[in-house]
Parts: sequence; structure tokens; C-alpha cells
Amino acid sequence: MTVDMLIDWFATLGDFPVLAFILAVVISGIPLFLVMALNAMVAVYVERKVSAFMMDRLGPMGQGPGLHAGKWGLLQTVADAIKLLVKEDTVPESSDKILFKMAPFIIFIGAFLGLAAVPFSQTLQVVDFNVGVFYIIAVGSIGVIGIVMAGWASNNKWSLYGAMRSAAQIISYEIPAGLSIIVPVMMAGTLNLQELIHYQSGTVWGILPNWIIFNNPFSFIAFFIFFISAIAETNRTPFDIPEAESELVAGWMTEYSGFRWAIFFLSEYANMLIVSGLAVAGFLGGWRSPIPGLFDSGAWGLFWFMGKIASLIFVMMWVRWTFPRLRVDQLMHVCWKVFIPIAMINIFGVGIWKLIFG
Amino acid sequence: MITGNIITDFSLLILFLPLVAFTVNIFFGKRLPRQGDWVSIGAILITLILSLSMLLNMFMNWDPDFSHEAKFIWMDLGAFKIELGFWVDNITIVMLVVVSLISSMTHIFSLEYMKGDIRYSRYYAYLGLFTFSMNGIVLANNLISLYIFWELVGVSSYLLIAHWFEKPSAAAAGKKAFLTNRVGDIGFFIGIMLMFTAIGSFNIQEVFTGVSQGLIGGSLLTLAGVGLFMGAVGKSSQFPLHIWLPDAMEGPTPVSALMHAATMVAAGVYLTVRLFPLFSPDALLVIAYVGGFTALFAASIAITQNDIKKVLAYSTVSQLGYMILAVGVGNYIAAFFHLLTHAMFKACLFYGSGSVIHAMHHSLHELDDHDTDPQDMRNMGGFKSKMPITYLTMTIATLAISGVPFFSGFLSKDAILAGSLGFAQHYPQHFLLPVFGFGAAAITAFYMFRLIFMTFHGEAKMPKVFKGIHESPRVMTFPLMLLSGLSIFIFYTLPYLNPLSDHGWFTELIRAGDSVVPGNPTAHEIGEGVHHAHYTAMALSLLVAGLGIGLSYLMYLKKKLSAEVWANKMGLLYKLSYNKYYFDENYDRFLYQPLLKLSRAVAYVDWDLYDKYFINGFGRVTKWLSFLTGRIDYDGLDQSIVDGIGRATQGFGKQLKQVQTGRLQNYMLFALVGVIIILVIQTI
Amino acid sequence: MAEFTFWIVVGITLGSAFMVVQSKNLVYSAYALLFSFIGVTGLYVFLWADFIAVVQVVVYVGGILILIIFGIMLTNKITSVNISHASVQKKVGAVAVLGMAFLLGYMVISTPWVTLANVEPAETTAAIGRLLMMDYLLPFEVASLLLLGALIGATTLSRKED
Amino acid sequence: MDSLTNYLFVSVVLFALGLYGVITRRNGVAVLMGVELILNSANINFLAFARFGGMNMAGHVFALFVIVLAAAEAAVALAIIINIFNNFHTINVDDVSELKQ
Amino acid sequence: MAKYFANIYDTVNTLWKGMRITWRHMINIKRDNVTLQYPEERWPRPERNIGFEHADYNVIRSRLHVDIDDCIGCLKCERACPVDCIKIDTIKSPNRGEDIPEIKHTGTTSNDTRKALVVSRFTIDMSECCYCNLCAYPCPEECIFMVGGPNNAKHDIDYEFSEFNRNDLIYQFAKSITKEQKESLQPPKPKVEA
Repeated sequence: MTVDMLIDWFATLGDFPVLAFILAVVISGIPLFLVMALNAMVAVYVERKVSAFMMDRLGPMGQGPGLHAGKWGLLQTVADAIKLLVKEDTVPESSDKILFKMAPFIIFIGAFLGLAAVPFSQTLQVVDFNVGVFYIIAVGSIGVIGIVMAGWASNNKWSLYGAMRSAAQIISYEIPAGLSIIVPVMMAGTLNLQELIHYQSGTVWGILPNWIIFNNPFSFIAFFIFFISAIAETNRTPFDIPEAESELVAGWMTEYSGFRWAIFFLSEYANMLIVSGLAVAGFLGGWRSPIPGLFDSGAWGLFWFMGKIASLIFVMMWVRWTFPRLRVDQLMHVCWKVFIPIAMINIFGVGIWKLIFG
Repeated sequence: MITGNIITDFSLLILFLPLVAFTVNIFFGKRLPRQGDWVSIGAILITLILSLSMLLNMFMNWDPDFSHEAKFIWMDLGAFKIELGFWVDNITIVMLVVVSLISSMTHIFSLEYMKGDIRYSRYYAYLGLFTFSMNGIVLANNLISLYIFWELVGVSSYLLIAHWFEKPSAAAAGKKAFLTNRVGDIGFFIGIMLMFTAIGSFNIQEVFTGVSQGLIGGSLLTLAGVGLFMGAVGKSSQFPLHIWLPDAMEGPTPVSALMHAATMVAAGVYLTVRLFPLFSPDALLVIAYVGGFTALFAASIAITQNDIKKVLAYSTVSQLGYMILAVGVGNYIAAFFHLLTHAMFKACLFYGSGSVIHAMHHSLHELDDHDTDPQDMRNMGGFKSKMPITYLTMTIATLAISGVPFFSGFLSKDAILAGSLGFAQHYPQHFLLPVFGFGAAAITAFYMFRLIFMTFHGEAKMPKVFKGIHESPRVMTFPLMLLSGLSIFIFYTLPYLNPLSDHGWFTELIRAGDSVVPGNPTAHEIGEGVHHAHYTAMALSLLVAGLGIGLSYLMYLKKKLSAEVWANKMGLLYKLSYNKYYFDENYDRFLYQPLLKLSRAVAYVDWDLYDKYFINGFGRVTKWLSFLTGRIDYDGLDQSIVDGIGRATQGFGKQLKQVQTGRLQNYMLFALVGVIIILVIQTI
Repeated sequence: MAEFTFWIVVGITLGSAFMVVQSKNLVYSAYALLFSFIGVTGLYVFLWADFIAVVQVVVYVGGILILIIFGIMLTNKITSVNISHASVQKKVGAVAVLGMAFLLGYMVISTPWVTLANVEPAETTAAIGRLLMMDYLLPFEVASLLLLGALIGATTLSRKED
Repeated sequence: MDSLTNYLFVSVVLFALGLYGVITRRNGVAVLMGVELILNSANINFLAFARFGGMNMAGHVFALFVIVLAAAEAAVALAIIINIFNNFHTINVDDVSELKQ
Repeated sequence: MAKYFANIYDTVNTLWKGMRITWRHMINIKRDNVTLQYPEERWPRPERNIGFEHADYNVIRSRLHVDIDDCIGCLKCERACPVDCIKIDTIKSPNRGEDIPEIKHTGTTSNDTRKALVVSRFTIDMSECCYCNLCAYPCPEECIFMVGGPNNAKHDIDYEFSEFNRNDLIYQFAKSITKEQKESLQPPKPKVEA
């Protein structure tokens, strides 16, 4: 959306198409990168705080205004970021250097491309694809390649195991996630994220907003399947067996440090943002206000969207700090024997629901 | 309000859900938990709910002329088309409710009754098949699909009667039922085909139109009508094809309640009710006489029977005769009404007898006594105290069947008797018809109370067995209670509460249609006659019912009159009745044996003459010829040409196998080079 | 601009495809295949096939490539980073393939292609869906059967006998 | 870029490269990669004809079928390769010359 | 089948229970908090001792302390220190045994030893100190000692001395002396004849 608008705007200024294209991409890309960075910083801070609170601790308190206790450690992640950026960029001697250096960027590209299609508000979306839902799922799989690349290039058995586990897990959980996101797509009859959100206007039963999650029991179930699959796809606890610290040190990230590790981290948190964004757009009404018709326009859209994403990310953290890690066989059992059948029944049910009530 | 399309959907569901249950159970029943009975019960309960919702819809519409037809073309052969479809009107809806209600009661009752049976799941599957085909008959809108389902009903009844096929008598009873039905079905098929050749359509309503336009008439119409009625005779076990029904009691008791009391045998009545408009006056007369005679005749057999189920079986035959009689005298709505009420109380009686037999059976089983017949009423007596629920419900049903006021039977029986009386008043030469009716009514009251008194009153005939008798479990008494409740008049006369008049939703929603045969009395005229005879009939029927009950009371409860003495006095009559008028024996002597002899003669010609000389002769010639050609083939052709080619190929192959390197990519390269060569040649 | 991008995409596609068939290191081949696929995706976008492009990413990048990489890792001793793999009959193959390419190229040049002036479709997904469910229902079902067969076949083939 | 022949040439080159890979590589997995390239070149053709020729959406559908086919083929081929590896402890296709007379 | 669904129900139920527990802890962090923000908040020292008098507990080695008024600047401790964490600078006192009020210098120690030197710098880098107590033995005035234990009378025990800055661990014991004061104490440099 923004890219097209920018190119159109540049066209009114003069005839410099190549430059206009590059400028438009850069202008819309930089904020996106900033969103990623900011998201990672805030999310890391919140995660540390949430985890600490759930464990009856206080979390980072030192860094922040006044550099003293009681100031909530607001600048903790800034300090972390600086530390990571100035750290030495080590590359193991026996690794495959090219792939080792390339892998973080492939993962980063996957996350970045996905973020480009997230509808932050009515107008705030870098590209408004016809097949937006599908696109986000598709570019999500680029990250897997990066993970396998990183794991293999490190030439380290932990890394390789982590990467293989991660690939298997992400590919497996893409299926229930994809099958569940089909439910809103079926309801709205479109793959376009904006149209999907437009579909969710009005109310259902007069009180609740007409979000797809409230629309019928099947989409209610589908949301949870999608959300849990999303947690699994972002490799977060309780599905974090690819990077299980106690078994694999840190999975495919074992050999990485400093700047490249920061990029991994950035992408991981961006991935959380993307999957939450997809869940919000698909099930929770996107940038629509929870009170139908109230505060439903303009910048409020951004507020609601980010608010919903934030609450979903919070739930992810909450889950992470509540449950223990699954075993590999349990993970696959849950995916193939529970989620996929239920998701298929969901699709069938929604079809029938749409036939009867739609 | 339910609209037409939804009615079609409901009908489809009602029709096919039991079939689904059948399919599931017949293939996977044994592997499912609880042997799959829940599948069948679930399906039938959904069917029941759907039927009830349709009934509710009927009440809410309150439209006597409601009629909905949905059809599709099954076979299109140009000029000749066969359509299948549904014809749903108020009669259909009521009938659907009856079928699904009794069927679901049977399913529930069987849970306990059939527990531990070796073919439990198959039993439930067959129940589903039966319900499917019965619903098919009810919903059919044309004669051909009616016929298909008619035969399916026959098949499923065969399967269910012969459920315990280890027992030779059960297997024989199944066969008998099937074959006897076949006799009637031939007539039915002839009737259908006569209609079709004359009118060119199977659709019932089109047939009506055709008859009213005079496309078929005179004796041909009478013949067609009698043919169609033959089907009903077979299925409703009218005289002279009544012989299968008593034997069919070899099947499990719930099956008897479902098929041989409430639904399958009612199919014949339903058929005549459905097709009433096209029966010519002569055909109707035949129907009336057959029905009336059957009513009296079967009742007279029932008096002397000692097997509790046999009594009920003959009673059923008699009651069906009633209905047929009512159709014959033109009062076919009364026939349908009696069908409805009879379904309830007769099913209740059968379940009650099932409950008693179950109790007897268990008691005998515990005593390790396998010789005593658990169904013989002479072994019972005094069960009143041990089985209060069964006793109470069966008494209510008996009161209903005897035509005592405040119960449903009174209303419907009264209507039938009034119809026959009215008919006789109009045509005095047919005075026998009301005599049949009232006679049968008196005898019915007598033998039904005989059954109650012998089973539940008096002192126990076998005290040892009596000790072990206990009330049946809840799943068995629940259908009893429900059905006996439905035998009370109030359910049929709503919204009016007059116990002596059948005025109610039934008579208002289900109106008699005019006959389409020119010259037949109109519905109005018949109604007039009935109305005229109403009070006389009511008084008379009360009188005969009281007579029957009183006699029974004196004879079996008070023992003022000795049954044995009376039996001796009657002598020949008693003997005839006790032996069912020697029907089976006579059939055997005059029909089966000559037929068997003829068949043996034909078989001799076929096997010993035709096969031995003609067929075997051919065989020998062929064998000789084959031997000749074999020699030529093996020694001549094979050695020179076939093997020669083989040898040549082998030689080439040895040369060519050098190329086979076993490397995949070499092959690929060869293929590629080949493609290039072809392309080059093509381009040039 | 579009012209320029197009040739860059073509360059990426063909260059990485060349890497795929030429690289000595099997893993490099696999990762070059990734870029080749992504380049082909770009070409699809130029051809107005956005849905197919996304499907390409999902299936090829997310599915097949991962499978291939898994295949490499399961069939090699992965203790050494450099999984080299040799080529055979290089020269004969190159000659044959070049001949093929020249013939095909000649065909492309010599055929008088009829080019219709199409407009970019607004909704490709819906149109594809409609075609799949109506005109091509049978192939669609056959394809689903094929997938099922492949699924079962692959499972049966690769499971350990016990 | 708005000409059919451009795409066809790209497709030809991709096809030739894939074919070269299939013919010359010794490793089974690499052969598979060559096959994937060939399938991709076919898809480019379909979509090019869909855009410039009269094939329209049918081209997209065919491309979809090709992708389905490729997925099935890759799955089965890799299963076979793994099986071969388990039996022969190599996946070099010319070491596996059981077909040889 | 029933088991399958019962399993799912169980799972959902237990997940919900677990999440409720963590949620309660999170919102009640003020009540449940177990963290002590250490330098600002400390555990109170236990009232009672650990079974015997502090005075008897002579092994205690918590922190070095110097009573600078008693120090005569003999450098014995500096020499004794194995890790060289003690740094002492001295200036010759203009008048031995006399007070110099402007730099708060006392002329005599508590043992009535007359000081010949002004200690201008006495630093102990506690981050280097290895608590060997070797500096305490040679001190003639017994002015350097480990606090607490037998020395409880002289100085309260202090075992927590964490700082945000590492330089804050270098303890200054000498009285602060400005540069001018220092120069004024120096004897005038003898003029070197050309």
C-alpha cells in the first residue's frame, strides 16, 4: 500500500522511475526495520519483566533513568543491544564460512518480508497483497532454510540437531496453522488481509464485535489451534525443543554471537509479531475496535492493532513461563494427531456453517 | 414454519438415517463399542425427532389439504421415464411418526431384551434396514418405488423373523413369511403393471388423475384394484394368506411388536388407504368381505390359543381385518385411525408379552429348566404382584383394544363399526359386514381379557417359576409406559376432551378424499352414512365389548363357567379353532404336495434326460476336437514358428544387452540424443 | 525500472541454476537452488501470477528444498562440512544439452507466436479456484489422490523395517 | 520484458541447465535438483503462455498441477534415495547399477 | 475415541490451571516478590549471634580498616601485602609530634608515639585484597585491622561493601590534603648550585 502510494506520489514530482522505486522501498523499509528493532527491544524488556514477575522476581531494575534500583531498568535492552553490537564477531574455524555468515540474513529476510504484509492499520501497510494471508505463511518458510543453513554451517552437532528439529517442527506446525487460518479465509472469502478485516465489521449477537473468533464455534477453536501452532512456529517454550538450552546448548544459534546473534533475535521477535499480526487480522478483527463503532477510525486503528498484538505476545510470554518443554514425540503427536484432525473437522464444520447460516 | 424444501430434506434424512445405521452396523458393528447399538439408536432417535418436528409443523399449519411432492427422474429412457420421490401429506406424517416412534421404542426395548445375543449388532442393523424400507413405503410417491420398498420390507422381515436361524422353526417361519408374501406381491405387481399399461405412469397422483379421466375402468379397474389389494392381503396377512403371521412369532418379541403389530403389517392397510380413491365398487366389496371375514375368523382362532404371542398374533390379524373392512366400506379414514391407535396399544401389548416372556425366561434359566415353554399362558398366572408396571400397562392396552371408553381403541373401533353399520344400512344385502365386525369385537374383548386373567390374575400355576419372576428393567418398561400412555383417548381427540367422540385433530386434519372412480359414493355420502349409524354403533359396540369382558371375567377369573366344559360342548368348533382351521395342513395337502410332485417330474426330465444325453454328448464331441487341435498346435506350430521367434529374439537380446550399462544417466543421455535426432530430422 | 528488475531476476535465476549444476559442494547446490527458486518466483510475479508465486514459495522453498536438504543430511556423513560430489560424462552431456538448447532456441525464434493483449487479472486466486472446482475438477481430484499416494508411498519406503 | 520470447528463452536455458544436472551429476539428490529445475522451466512456460498467449487462467491451473506433481515426486524420490542409501550405503547413481546385464 | 477427547479436555483444563497460577503470581508481584534490590535494600543483620561472642570470633576477615590517626606511615603493611593492594604516600612532618590543624593531622598516636610523617595517601583496593590479614600483624600501632570480631570495639563489622563503580572499592583512609598544603609541608628544595 505504502510503496504503491509513494511511487505514485513520486510520479507526480517528476520522471525518475528507478530512483522513485528505490526511494519508495527504502522509505517504507526503514520504518519497518525500526519496527522490528523496537519490537525486539520492547518485547525483550517485557519478556524479562513478565518472566521475573511470574517467578516472583523483579527482573532488570538497574539500567534506566538514574541508573539505580527502583527505576524499573528501562534501558536494559538498550544496554543489551549495545553489548551485542560491539561484541566480537566470531566465526568458528571449521565452519562453512559463507553459509555461516549468510544464514542470519536469510532468516532476517524471511521475517522482514513477512512484516511487509502486516496490516498495521487501514492505510499503514507496506504492501497490500491480494494473497496476503498466504503470502505471510509462505515467506515464513524462508526462515526455515536460514535455520537449517545456520545449523549446518556451524559444523556442530548441537547446531545441526537443533536445526533439523526446528525444520521438522516448523514444517509440521505450518500445516495446522495453515488449515486453521483457512477458517477466516473461508468465512470472509478472501485472502486479502484488509478485506479480511473489513469483513469483520459490525456485531454478532448484537453485543460482541463481529470478529471471526466470535463468529462461530469452529473459528473459536481454530483460533486456539492457530495460536498454539504459531507459538510452535516461533520456536518458543513449550515448543522450544530446537533450541532447548538444557539439551542442545542453544540449538542452531550455539556458535553465533554478537551482531549475527542479534539478528537472529531480532527475527525471532519479528516472527512473533508477524504470527500475532496474522492471528489478529484473521481472528481478532485486525485494527477494529473491540467496541463496534467506537474509536474505530484513523490512528485508533494502529492503536487497536498494536494493542491486540501486544496482548497476544504477552500471552505467548505467559505460556512460555508457565509450561515445561515438550518432548519431540509429544510435539509431533500434538501436531499430527490432535491439531490436524481437529483443524480439518473445523474446515468441514465452517463450510457447513457457512452453507446453513451464511 | 417448515417450508417445502426442508420437508424434502427431512424426508431424505428420515429415509436414509436408518440405512446409514444399517450400513455402519452390518460392516463395522462388531468392532464398535457396545456392538454399535448406539449408532442405530442415535439414528432412530434423530429420525423420531425429525418426524415429531414434522408432526408439530402439521399442527401449527392446521391445513387438512397439505400436500408436498418432491421427485426426481431416476431412469430416463426417452418415452419411458421412472421417477422417484416423496409424497408427504398429513397421512404420511402421522404414519412416519408411528413408524419412527414404534421403531425407536423397539430399539430401546431390545437393548435389554436382546442383551448378550450372538448377533446383537446384526439384529440392530436389520432393524435399521427395516425402518429404512418402511419409511420408504410411507414416503413413496409412486407405485414402483412403493414396490421396491415393499420387497425390502419383505426381505428385512425375513431376516428378522429368522434371526435365531439355529432354531429350525424360526428358519422355517422366516421362509414361510417370505414366500407367502411373495404370493400377494405377484398380485400387487400385476395390479401395478395393469395401472401402468393403462395410464402410463407410476406416480400415484397421476394414476388418480388417469383413473378419474377414465383411462382405465370397468372390470380391468376392478382387476387392478384386487391385484393391488393382493399385496395388502399378503403383507397385512389377510385371509387366506394369514398363515405366516402367527408363525412369524418365532422372531424376537420386539420385532413382533415392531413389524407384526404396528408397522409392517400396517403397510398393507396403509397401501389400501393410500390407493383408496382408485378402487372400484366391486373391488371395495371384495376388500370389505375379505377384511370382515378375516376379523371374525382370526378372532375365533385367538380364543383357543395358549401361547401368549400367538394370541396376540391372531388378535393382530383380526384387527387388521377390521381396518381392511373399514377401507372396504369406504370409511378409510377410520381404518387409518385404527391403524394409528392399534399401533400404539398392540405394540404395548407385544412389549408387555415380551416383558413377561423375558421374566419367565430368566426365571426358567435360573432353574435350569429348558423344557418348559416360557410363552405358554398355562404356565403363568398371578404375575400382577410381581410385575406391576407390565400388568398396569398391559391392562390399559387391553382396555383399549377391547373398545372400552376413555381409551383410544374405543374411538377408532367405534368409527369402523359405525362405517360398516352405515354401509349395511345403505346396502341391506351386505348385512354380514357389521355382523363380522361386532362379532369380532365381542370375541376380541373376550380373548384379550382371557389373556390378562390367565397371565396376571389367579394363583401361580408354577410356584417355583413364579418365585423367580421380577419386573423388567427400566429400558423395557419405559416403552411400555409411553405406549400405554398413548393408548388413552386424549391424544387423539385434542383439542376436544370428549371421551365418547373421535372428534379431534385427527378427524380435522385428515380428511377423506373422494374416490376418483366414477360412480363410487363420495366421501361426504359415506360420512353421512357413518354419522347416521354412529350412536347405534356405539351402543352396540359397548354392549358387545361388555359381553366379551363379562364372559371372560366369569370364565377365567371367577371360574363360574368352566372353560373346559364349554370347549367340550363346542366340540368340533373348538377343535377347529384350536388347530387354526387346519389351514396349514390343507395348504400342504392341496398346494404344496402336488406342486412338489410336478417339480420332481420336471427335474427328472431335466437332469436325467436332457443333461445326460444332450449336454454330455456335446461335451464329448468338443473334447475330441480339442485333442485334435492340441496336437496340431503343440507339435506343429509351437516348435517351428513360436519357438523359432523366441530363439531369434534371444540371439538379438544377447547382442543388445551390451548397451545396458546399468547407469541411469547413460540411458538418459541416449534418450536425449534420440530426441535431438528426431528434432533435427523434424526441422530438416 | 521493471526492465532492469526483470533482467536482475533472470540473472539470479539462471546464475544460481548454473551454480546448482556446477558447484562441487552438494550443500551449495542446494542453497543455490533456493535462490533459483526465488528468482523463478520473481518471474511468476512478472507474469501476473501472484498466487502461483506464493504457492511456489510455500511448496518449493518451504517443502521441497527442505526435503532435499534433509535428504542430503540423512545420506551423507555430515561430520565434514564439504560434501563434494562429482560429475560424470560432463563433455558429452554438455554437448548434448547445448544441442538441445540450440534446437529449442531455434524453435522459439522460428515459431510465429501469437501474442494476445491481455489485461492483468484483478483476482487470480478466485479464478483459479473456480477453474479447479469446475473445469478441472477431475484432474484436481486425481492430483489429490496422487499426493495421498505419494505421502503413503514415501512413508512406506522410508520407514525402517521391523 | 514484455515479450513472450524472453520468457521462453529463460525457460530454455533453465531447462538445459536442469537437463545437464540430471545427466551429469553422480549424486542422486543432485539429480533430483536438476529435475526440479526442469519442472520450474515448464512452469515458466505455462505462465508465459497464460499471460501472452490465450491460455489465461488455465495456465495457472496447470502450473499448480505441476507444483503438486513436483512435491509428490520430491517426496517419493527422496524416500527412494534414502532407501538406496540404506541398502547400498551410497547415493551415487552410477554405483547403483543393479540394472546392468 | 472417548479417551482421545477426554485427553484433550484434560489438557485444556490443566493448561488453564497452570496459566492461572502464573497469572496470580504476576499480578501479585508486590506481595510475592522475593528479590532484594541489594545495594539499596539489605537483609537486616540477625540480632542474635551465632553461638559465641563476636569478640571470641577472631577468625573473622571482613574488611580492612585503618585508624589513620594512629598511623605513623611506617609502610610495614604495604610491604607485607602479598597482592600490593595497599598504597601509602608520606610527607615528612615539619615538626615531629605536633598537630597540623589545617590538615587535621594529629601529632601523636593513641600509644603516645610521636609521628614523624604525615600520611598524605593511604588507599586499600578492596577489590584486590585477599583477606590474608598479613598486614595486620606487623603494624606497630595496631591501627590496620580487619573490622568486626575481636576488633568489634574499634569498628563495627562490615561485610557488605558493594559498589557500582570499581574505583569506589579503593578506600581512602588518609585525610584529604590539597596540593598547596602538600607543597607547603615539603621542605624547600635545596637550590642546586650551578
